[in-house]
Amino acid sequence: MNAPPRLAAPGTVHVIGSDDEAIAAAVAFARDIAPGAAARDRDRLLPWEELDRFSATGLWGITVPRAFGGAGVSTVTLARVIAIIAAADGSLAQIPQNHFYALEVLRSGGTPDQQAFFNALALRGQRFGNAVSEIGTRDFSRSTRLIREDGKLFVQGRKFYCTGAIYAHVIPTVTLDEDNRQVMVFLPRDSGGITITDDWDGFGQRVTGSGSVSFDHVAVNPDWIVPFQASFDHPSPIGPHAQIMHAAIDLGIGQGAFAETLPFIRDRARPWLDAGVTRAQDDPLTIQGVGEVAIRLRAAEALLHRAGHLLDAAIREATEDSVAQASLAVAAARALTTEAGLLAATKLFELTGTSATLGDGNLDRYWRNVRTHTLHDPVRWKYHAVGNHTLNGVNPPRHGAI
Amino acid sequence: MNAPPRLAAPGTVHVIGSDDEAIAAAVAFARDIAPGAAARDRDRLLPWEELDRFSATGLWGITVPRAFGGAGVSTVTLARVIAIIAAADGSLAQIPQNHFYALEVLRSGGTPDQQAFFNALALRGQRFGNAVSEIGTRDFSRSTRLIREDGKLFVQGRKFYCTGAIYAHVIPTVTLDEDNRQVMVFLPRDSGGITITDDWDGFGQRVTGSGSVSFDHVAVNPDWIVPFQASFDHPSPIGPHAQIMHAAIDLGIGQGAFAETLPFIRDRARPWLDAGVTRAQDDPLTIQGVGEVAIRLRAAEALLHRAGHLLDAAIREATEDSVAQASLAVAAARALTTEAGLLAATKLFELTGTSATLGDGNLDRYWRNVRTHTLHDPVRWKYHAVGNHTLNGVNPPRHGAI
Amino acid sequence: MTTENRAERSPLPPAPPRRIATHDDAITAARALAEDWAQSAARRDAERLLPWDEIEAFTRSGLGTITVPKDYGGPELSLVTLAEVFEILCAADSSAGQIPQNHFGVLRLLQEAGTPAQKARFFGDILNGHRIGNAGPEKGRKVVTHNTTALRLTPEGLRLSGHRFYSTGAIFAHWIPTRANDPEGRPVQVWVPRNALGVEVVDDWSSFGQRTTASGSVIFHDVLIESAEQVFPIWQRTAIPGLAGPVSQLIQASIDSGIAQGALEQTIAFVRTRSRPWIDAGVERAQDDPFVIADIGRLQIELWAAQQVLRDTARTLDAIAAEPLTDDSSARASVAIAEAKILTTEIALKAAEKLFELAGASATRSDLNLGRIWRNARVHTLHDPVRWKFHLLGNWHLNGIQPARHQWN
Amino acid sequence: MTTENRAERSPLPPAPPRRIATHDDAITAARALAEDWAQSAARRDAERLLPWDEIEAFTRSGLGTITVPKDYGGPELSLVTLAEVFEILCAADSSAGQIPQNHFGVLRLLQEAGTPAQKARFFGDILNGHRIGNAGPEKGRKVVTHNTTALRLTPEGLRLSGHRFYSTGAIFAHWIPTRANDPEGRPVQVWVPRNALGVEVVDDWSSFGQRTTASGSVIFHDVLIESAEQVFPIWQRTAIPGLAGPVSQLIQASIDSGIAQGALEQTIAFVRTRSRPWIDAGVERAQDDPFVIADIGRLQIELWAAQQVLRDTARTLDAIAAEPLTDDSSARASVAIAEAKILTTEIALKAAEKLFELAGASATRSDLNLGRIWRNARVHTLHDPVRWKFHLLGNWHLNGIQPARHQWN
Repeated sequence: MNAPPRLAAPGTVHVIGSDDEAIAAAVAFARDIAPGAAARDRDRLLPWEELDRFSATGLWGITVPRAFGGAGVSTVTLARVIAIIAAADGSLAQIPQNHFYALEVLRSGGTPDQQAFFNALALRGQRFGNAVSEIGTRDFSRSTRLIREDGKLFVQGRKFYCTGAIYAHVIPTVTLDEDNRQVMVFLPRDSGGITITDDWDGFGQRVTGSGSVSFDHVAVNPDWIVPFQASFDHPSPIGPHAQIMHAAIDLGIGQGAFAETLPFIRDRARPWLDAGVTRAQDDPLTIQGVGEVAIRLRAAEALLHRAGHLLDAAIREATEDSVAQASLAVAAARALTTEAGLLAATKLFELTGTSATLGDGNLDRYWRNVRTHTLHDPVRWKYHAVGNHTLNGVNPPRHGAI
Repeated sequence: MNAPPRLAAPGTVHVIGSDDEAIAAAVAFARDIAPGAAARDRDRLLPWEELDRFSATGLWGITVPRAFGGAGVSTVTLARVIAIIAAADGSLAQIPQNHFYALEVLRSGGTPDQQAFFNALALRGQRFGNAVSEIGTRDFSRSTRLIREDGKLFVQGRKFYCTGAIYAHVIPTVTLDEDNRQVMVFLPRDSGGITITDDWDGFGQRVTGSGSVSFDHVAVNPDWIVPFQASFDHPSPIGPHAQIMHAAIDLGIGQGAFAETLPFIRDRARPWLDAGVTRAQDDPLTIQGVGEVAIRLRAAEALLHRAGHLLDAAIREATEDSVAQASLAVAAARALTTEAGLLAATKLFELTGTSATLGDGNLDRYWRNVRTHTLHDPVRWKYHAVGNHTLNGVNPPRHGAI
Repeated sequence: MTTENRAERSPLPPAPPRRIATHDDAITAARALAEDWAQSAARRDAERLLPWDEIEAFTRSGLGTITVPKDYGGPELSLVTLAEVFEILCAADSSAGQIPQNHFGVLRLLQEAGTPAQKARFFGDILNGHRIGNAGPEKGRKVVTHNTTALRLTPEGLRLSGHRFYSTGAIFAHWIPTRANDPEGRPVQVWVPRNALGVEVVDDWSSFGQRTTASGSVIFHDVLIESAEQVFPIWQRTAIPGLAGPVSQLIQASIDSGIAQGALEQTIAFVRTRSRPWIDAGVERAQDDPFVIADIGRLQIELWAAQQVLRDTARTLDAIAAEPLTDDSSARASVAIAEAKILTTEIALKAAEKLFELAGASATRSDLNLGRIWRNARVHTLHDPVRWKFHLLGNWHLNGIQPARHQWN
Repeated sequence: MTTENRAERSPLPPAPPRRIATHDDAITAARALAEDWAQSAARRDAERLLPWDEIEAFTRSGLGTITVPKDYGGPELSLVTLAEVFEILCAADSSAGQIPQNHFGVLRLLQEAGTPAQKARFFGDILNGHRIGNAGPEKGRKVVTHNTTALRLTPEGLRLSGHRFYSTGAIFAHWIPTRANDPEGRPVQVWVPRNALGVEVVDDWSSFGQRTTASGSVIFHDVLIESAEQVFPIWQRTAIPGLAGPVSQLIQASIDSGIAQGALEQTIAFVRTRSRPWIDAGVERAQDDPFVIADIGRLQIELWAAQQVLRDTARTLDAIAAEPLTDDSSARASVAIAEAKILTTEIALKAAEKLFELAGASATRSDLNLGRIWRNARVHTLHDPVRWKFHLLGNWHLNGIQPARHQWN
């Protein structure tokens, strides 16, 4: 299952200028990709062409700061964009997650030159792949390292769950440097020694290409090393920034499932005997059930937007308190987007019936996608993090997964 | 708030001969006491006369083994009897809890002579009061002690939350003996040095008389000391036996609330505008809501009966495994009786409307009673106990509150 | 708890209140009141003491004027502000805090349905310190809009008769608006002075919750209605999109949000200072029990969601109110407030019930009277049945059906 | 996943199975099958391999005979036994385990509606190793009882035409009963031999769950019905209280109970051997995370409740079946099974969904194909809408309304 060598150089890329334009572009792109989502999932067709169109929309550049020629959209907008795309195709919404993550690391720790350089790449359609730290492993110490030989630097190691790497032009990788400090090394995809294997075989988010990447003595350009350790030593919005994208994906998948539910009830579902109605959409208990799903999605969405606002505040000024508030708000959003996403995806069937499980609709992909993606890190500890702050005034742990 | 000296010697007491007779007696007694429950709660009228009638039914003797002239009813029957009474009056159902507890301690640890003696008292209508250990206190070591002076034994100490003591003829008390082993000392209510204070002012279970008892140099009859330590050192059904009565009370209160809900909807509730019906009982969402409460009560009841069967097995043969199974089954029952009891008590209003909150109905007593009584020990740890066994094969702790 | 009491006290004569000009003024004033009310809320509930001083202080603070339009001399603060004021007050004392609800609900109707003369007169009254109560729906088993209260034409003018219930605030009010049928049988709203001859306000509110709201009877014994200005032809309103229903519901949801916030605060305070740790947790302090922590986290998360949706709803209503109302925008307002209503109802009930589970049995003792919080949450959330809000949302999303236009949507 | 396949294999000719005489015999036989099925269930689902060998083994084991009445030579085991057999089989493989559902449902109808001759003949067939499938409800948007399948009278006798769907078990069956309208337009059940001329069984079941049940189409092309014994006048049954509906539902609930049990077992096995601990838990092993433990506890508690109510229901049905059926007892049976249905549905879905949350992301990998458990739970619990079971219970308790008498109650 080696990655097919499909990666093309970026074509012409639109530059998005505002938050509104970003939303409109997302809506248009979502409409474009929605029809093919079922088939891509079913046949595990990697979305190469869709990604090139995605890049061309300019949406991969929306977080580039205005100073570097981007729209510098708010985190609320970023979350909305991701949710809109996730409603159409959960996998396509997850693929840029690490791209935006890398840009945020860059914003937070890069030199002005690095920021100028890599932001320009992003605006030109270069996709950045994986870099997420492997929080939660028993072996928390990194096995991927930066080594020096004859005065030159190389990366050696192996990473798993590398969402997006397969589709990336540049692969930012978190490693330990010679002083055991974490750095993010940006590596051109075509560097010698990089092997990308598409070995992701989970039942959901099937075409994210979340495989493994091995680095065998990969040469490093010293200018392409961005310090990363500071984000664990000082309050940094990088953790909640990564997490809010997860929340947006889960909400979006749930919204997509809900959007599938309604026309199916209206146009295809069978009324139930005991309801005494001739159309499924007139069943009072079905109507109430639709309302139940709607309100859970609404509550989750409200927390997502709330988190976006607090995260924007933390990005404007990162203090112990502002980052903690953002982390907690994002944790809260993760909790309710997980619940609402799953609910919408399972109620899709309860409110329609067996016929929705048949044939080519492949409607179970919503549940498979949201179930898989919500497992990124365990939501049960989000309640604890929030409670420990509310009850005991304890700020959340600073390990990057909250 | 000293206890009024109302305690009368027992009158004529019926002896119940079978499980069926016990159920029938409970139903009849529940019917007797139900009409006064609202007023007793509202005006905090201690149920002295009701208790004398309760004793006269013979229901306080139903666990006396057949060998000692009782019906030796099953634990399922005992739980059902308690639930039936709790549906009519939560306080009256809780008052005998420690009486049955004392009889179970006696069965488990008493000498044949002690068993014969105290069981005979119970059949003659003597009520036993409080003895529950104070599990969960920071200071787990007992402050109530047996002391010896001039070769004679005395009890010295003070206890709280002494449900039933105020109404008891005999007050069994758990103390530490001279060897620091736990014993249960049976003390006549009129012993010199016993002071019972009705200082229970919780908002629920208001007339249980769950006050405090102080023992000031109270003389002890050595024949009235029953060993108790063994029940912590060896598998014993005493813990789950105490707990199942709590579960029965909570289920019963919930069932009582549900039983109030139905006629109120039918006879007094107002139909809601949007339902487009002329009678409240035809609102489809109300009907569904009634079904929701019904099924939660049913599930809780099933677990209560299941626990009763497993507890009977553990009583027949107390092994590490049989007691663990009984404890876990009772813990499960506590979990669902808590949830269902609370649900029924709050839905009573949601399914009827504001008019159910008005006037002399005093219908909030169901919620106040079940909310208060379910706090006996924290239900959140029941899930943990069950999960730790299912997942890790760990038997529940043996501290008497599970 | 005797329930048939005449009011033992009357409202003070109206006097011009302090001036509130901005959102921050309003919040500051609300916080000051809340701090005071919180001290005595438990006792007022326990002894069923009507919050006369508290309501007079509310009026003096100027908070009663905050929605008066600028055109009529008021600060015309937003519904966002109004909602937050109710949340703050009701976290401290939801009974006292509920009392002004009809004041603002009626003012919204005045704004939508009043003639310029009516607006000038009545908004002027408000700026001069008048309070508005209402005479609520009649008791009984008919649907809640059933009405036997009626105006009849007499030689001296219109006279009003009827027996109303659920009259939150009437006892404290200077004006008591009531729904009635006009001589042609059409529904109108009639504003009756509290001290008019034949107005009887009875403190017969006997509910176990919101005990000091005095939400009981108002009886009109052939009350002479002196001026046609006091009569609003609301029968004309059913065909016209309005925001009176959503604004009224917004206040209800804000009350419940406040109750939830208050419940969570009490839980935290109790757990931190008075609860005992449970043996199985193996911790020294109750607040270190992982299940207690996680349960608090869940309550906090759901409360944040309810608060955020409530705030979004208030903003939506403000935006809708700023444009000419349409069938569609009025429907959207009803949908938005239904969302807030569901979430605030749920968290108020849940937080009030969980308080005791997390704090432990001693939290039921009478000293703090924490039981009032659940009783208040339970009773106030019965204002209208939340189950039909789910249906409303479902019917909107699934079938595109606009919510019925009545004062509970 | 091609979906338009003729069955590639046919049932073996019937042969007398092993003899099962007691409850314990049945449970032992079920356990033996389950142990075997569990090994290959993941692969069968992944590759959509129909469980031909498994179903033949089921029949050989004698489990197909357990409800045949003693009067007709069978062991007449209880519904308690029947329910437990389905639970055991479906915990291992709910697709294979569901296949015999209609076999037993139809036998219950035979017992209630058959003439002595019919019973002698068809029960005899069962004891000789015949399997019964069914031809299920027609597809489409009409209510589920809508029927266009019909018998017509021809010179050679009755001929049957129609296209049925949801025909679980038909592909494996020797007899395929179907609902049809008789020449007078009245509903009847017609038993059709699987190998009769004009019977076409199509493996077009394309659902994402219960994938290997082959619950697809049966098409009758003018099939000659050779004997009047093959026609059951079920139109006579609507006025007669029966247990066919409750027995059919009991089997459905048992399947879901089994799915839940299987899900919990898989969760435990995975957490204990393959899950990683989460950093915040500060524990060395995933199974020591207090929230994982408590979540497992909750699943176990709810599963116990569902299992107990299911068992109680089976006992209730056995007791009711032992007496002459009345309107009331048949209604009580429907109420009892509605209770079991709700609880088994809920825990099946919940356990299957929580499996992954507790086990972690690696449980979604393809090697174990654990995703099938949720897909099976989701699809099977759609058999009929559980929301109406709440309504059924509420209507019974509140209004004393007996459940509608149809095969889903």
